[in-house]
Amino acid sequence: MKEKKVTQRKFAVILVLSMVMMLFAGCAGEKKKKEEETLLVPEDTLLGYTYSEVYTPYQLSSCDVKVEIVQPEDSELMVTKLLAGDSDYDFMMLSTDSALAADILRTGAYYSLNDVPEAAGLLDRYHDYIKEAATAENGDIWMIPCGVNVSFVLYREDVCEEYGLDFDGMTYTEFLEQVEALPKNGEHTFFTPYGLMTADITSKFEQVYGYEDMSQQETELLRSYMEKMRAYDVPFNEGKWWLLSSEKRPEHLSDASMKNIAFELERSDNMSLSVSLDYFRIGGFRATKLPDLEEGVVCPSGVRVDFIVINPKSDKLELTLQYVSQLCEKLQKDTTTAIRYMSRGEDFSNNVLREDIYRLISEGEVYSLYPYDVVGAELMAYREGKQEFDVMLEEIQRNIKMFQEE
Amino acid sequence: MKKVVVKMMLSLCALLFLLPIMLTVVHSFGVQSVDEGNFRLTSLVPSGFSLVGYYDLLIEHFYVLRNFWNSVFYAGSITCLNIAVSVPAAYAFSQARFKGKELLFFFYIMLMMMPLQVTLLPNYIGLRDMKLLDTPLAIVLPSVFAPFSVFLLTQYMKGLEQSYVEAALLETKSVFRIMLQMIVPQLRTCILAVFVFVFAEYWNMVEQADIYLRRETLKPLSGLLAIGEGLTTSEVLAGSVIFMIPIVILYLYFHDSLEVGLESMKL
Amino acid sequence: MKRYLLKCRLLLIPSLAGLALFYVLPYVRVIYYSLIENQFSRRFVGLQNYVKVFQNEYFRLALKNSLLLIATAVPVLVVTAFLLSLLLLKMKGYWKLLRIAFIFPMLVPTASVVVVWRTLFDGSESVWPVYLLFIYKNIGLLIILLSAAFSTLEGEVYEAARLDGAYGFALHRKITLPLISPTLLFTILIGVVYSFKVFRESYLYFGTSYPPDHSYTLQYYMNNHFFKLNYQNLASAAVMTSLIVAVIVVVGVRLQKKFTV
Amino acid sequence: MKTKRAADFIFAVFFTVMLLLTMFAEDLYRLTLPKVAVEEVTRRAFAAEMTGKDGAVYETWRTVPAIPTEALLGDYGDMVYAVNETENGLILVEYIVSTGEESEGYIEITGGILTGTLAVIGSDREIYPGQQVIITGWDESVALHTARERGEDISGYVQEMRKRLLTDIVCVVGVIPVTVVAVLLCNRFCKGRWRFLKVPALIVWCILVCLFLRATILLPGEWIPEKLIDWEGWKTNRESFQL
Repeated sequence: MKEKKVTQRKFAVILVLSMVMMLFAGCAGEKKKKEEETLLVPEDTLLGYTYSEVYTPYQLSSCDVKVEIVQPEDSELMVTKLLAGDSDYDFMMLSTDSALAADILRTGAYYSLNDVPEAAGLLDRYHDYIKEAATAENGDIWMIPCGVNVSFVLYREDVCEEYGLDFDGMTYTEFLEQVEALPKNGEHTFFTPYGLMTADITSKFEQVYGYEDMSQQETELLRSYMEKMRAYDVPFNEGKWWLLSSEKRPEHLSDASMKNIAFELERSDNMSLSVSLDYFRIGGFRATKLPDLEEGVVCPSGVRVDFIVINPKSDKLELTLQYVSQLCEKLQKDTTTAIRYMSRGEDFSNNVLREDIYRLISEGEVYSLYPYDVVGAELMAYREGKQEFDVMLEEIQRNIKMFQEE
Repeated sequence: MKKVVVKMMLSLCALLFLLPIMLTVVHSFGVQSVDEGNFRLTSLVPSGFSLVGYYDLLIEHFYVLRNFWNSVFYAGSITCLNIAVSVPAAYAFSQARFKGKELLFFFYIMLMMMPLQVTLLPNYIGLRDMKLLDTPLAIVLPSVFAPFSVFLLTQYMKGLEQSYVEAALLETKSVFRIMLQMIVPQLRTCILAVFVFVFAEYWNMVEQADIYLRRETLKPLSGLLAIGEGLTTSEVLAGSVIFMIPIVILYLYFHDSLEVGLESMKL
Repeated sequence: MKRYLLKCRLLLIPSLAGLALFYVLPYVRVIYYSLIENQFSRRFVGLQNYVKVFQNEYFRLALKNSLLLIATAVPVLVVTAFLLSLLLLKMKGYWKLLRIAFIFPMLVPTASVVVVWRTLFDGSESVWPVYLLFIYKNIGLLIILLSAAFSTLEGEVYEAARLDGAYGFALHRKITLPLISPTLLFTILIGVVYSFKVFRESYLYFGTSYPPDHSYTLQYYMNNHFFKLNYQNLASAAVMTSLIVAVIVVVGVRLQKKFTV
Repeated sequence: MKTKRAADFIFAVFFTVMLLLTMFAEDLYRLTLPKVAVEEVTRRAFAAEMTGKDGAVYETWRTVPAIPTEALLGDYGDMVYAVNETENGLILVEYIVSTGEESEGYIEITGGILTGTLAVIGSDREIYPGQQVIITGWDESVALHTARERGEDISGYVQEMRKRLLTDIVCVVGVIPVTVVAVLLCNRFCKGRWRFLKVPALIVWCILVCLFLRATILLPGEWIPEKLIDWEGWKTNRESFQL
């Protein structure tokens, strides 16, 4: 019997030891005090940027309701909160290209804002394709669009004239021919994140041809583009951008280096449209639609809309609705931030670049992407040379079929 | 002659089973031996020797050590409480006679079969309503009442004859004394086996830690060692090696009492 | 004796209470969720979800794969565990330590096993890497349980058998098998339980939630629907799996009753 | 029985190591961070002329934010490293500043950096923006590195560093005989009934030794030479020692 006693004593020692550690851990946890009038917004870092970045200006100036950013780590926790019907958060900020947005609409995990008059008033101000995206089939207003994002080709007019580059209404083949014809290391920087273009090409193919019934001819076209992109798709830090002049793109764009950028495929997020995109300040830049796939096939540029969706089970519902109506009022009269790009009948004659972007957005259409596992992962595998093109295509078609019919 | 062949075959099998563990231990000391991109070892033979994995894990991310102690506490307390709850229940199942016993036992097996993933969300809702979320209890309570060890211990207790119980009934009336004095020493090896098994299961738990806990200081180390938690794969290898040692110690204790138990076999 | 038996029932209370709160209640919730139309509208819809799930081609594929895994991998696992623990019993002195080699895999965390598996079996198109991973991970557990079961058998039975001249496999088939058949039954049941738990390893091994068709098990189906916010498919699939498992258990218990002496 | 003794041994070693690591990992990590000397950007008085109403030139002073000239780095001489307080420690940040007139070792700042930020004037190794750093002021490793950076004579520092290293070695070597004595004492007293005290006694002794070493070697302080454990600093300084 003695021997058993020794082992038990040993385990008792560890247990006491770790309990002491646990007490230390337990009490170290901070106790959040629950103020009455703060609204809680879960911010999922995977879904892109945060509510606070977009909406702190509004927060300070107008609405008297305080908003606090709550931190669930990843989308699995967000999905659990949605499914479990948690009431400890009040609304969520998502973007239309994430699969979670489509699921929320389909399952009805939103609080319909029909009875908030300002919401309807705000939606009338938007372009009609954004208005449609914000109303569900049964006519409920399920979200409040509050940010927009579009990809475009950004080029300096004078430099491109010098090299005879013409970016209006071009197709990918023309774009690539022009890029190849440029001098290898002239003193201008032609910066093109090809990785972004590969993703754009595949989503355009999906928009125009759809992955299921791609004919042999289209697959050949897609293969040629992807092959080219892979050849140029050199990661940033390796500095082997034969297109670039000797110095790499510096970490932060100081004014000096901005002047000699010839063209850049820029994916502008909502923030940059209104505040920090340096290109506006320097001037001399123009924006145009991303190249089309083929001669006759013109497809509008994809626009990603960021929106707020109210948690139907939130315990501070009236406060949230009051905040949302104040917010809609504010947005309706807003003339400073990105809302102007989403509203009809705005004029940007003072700045040519803003006017181009406004035209792109007004003729755009809301696009949504498949989850990363479905298309993105296969695309990445192909770009890193780990998978053949045909294998990647089959895999993508199989994943899409499985995703839809599961 | 047959004995030698058996020994050879067994040691070959043992080597095969030990190969992955050897690879893990050896590569946790290797230099750039892990191809981060597609989560694979670059080559079977490690190149060079460096403690960079351990240095990163233990010194660079020193907060991981708190999670180690959390793991020790969770696995330790869950196992002890689980055994404390399951032994009486198994004893009752094997000894007591009441109408619905078979049905109840079948129900235990059914609940045991339910994969964890299914009951994650309802448990999340239950814990949220009990205000237990994001506290150590969220992990400990549901696991303490796992029907699995009750099922195992009942199967072991089925082999006991009734004669022991009648003999014990002459002296004492209290059920607990009978159980503790007579039955438990008999099944010492089996209870230790279940102890090792339950400890190993809750030592490597990942799903519960992800969903029920949000504060980093409360998460067990097994939660961090899963992929996608911010640790590089070489750190995960080093962490796995450190994470294996406590259970190996536990198993060594069990191995001893198992040998004692098997002595009586004298096959 | 009567009062003693009555008191034994009280021993069950703590385990039952905990079980009710943390296992029965969630199971009832899952059944309730499988009968409503949608997590948010909570309209009662009855068996429509089950029909929809069963008609789904991918659910049938997942079911086929899961049953195949149970049908092939679990028997292989139980047989190897039984043989290994028997052979290990015979070892004397240092050879006894060989048992640790088989117990080790159970102790290794999932992440490192998957890293090794992806190095050894990268890009093989068959289903066997996952089966081998399943066997590798669970053999230690079964060996522990079987060895513990052997330790409860008394030595005298074997003395008597040896006197009658029984040896080798005849001895085992006639004496060991019936004696520990309750343990054998629950090793099979544990194998089935753990065939559901192998999802985490196979998810990490394939790295995507859309694995090749041959290893698309029920867990993948449930996980994908969890992320698509329709919890109803997950709930109904789960209830159907538990019914199938109940059938396996009932058949197992019946068989075990027939075998034991 | 053999495995039991082996299990006991592994158990004792493993949990002691983990316990010690839990106590000292943070200090070790602090030690390996780059050390910097900083100076706050304050307003200094610069001589200036001012012409009065009657056209005569007066000597006056104007106070402007200024930093030591050696804080200016980068190829255009307009880059300054500063330390920025964040929740996980002090992070190095890079500012682009525009400079004005320079006098007695200080240079006027006309823009890019605010008063009150801590500008880095010396560090003990190459540092990059985004790194976590600790402020130790002008201890010998920082002085040595900045001196070598500017090509000044570093022999004085080297002598001092060597003296410090000797005291390190004495501390570490000194501990061994004391431990041997302690173990002997422990064996003599933990006999018979007190046998189980042996393992806890050893663990307590290990902790005491580590506390002593931590005080003597790990903690960066005035006379405490931490060269022995500082792998990073050790490698970079070794060439200057020609050890």
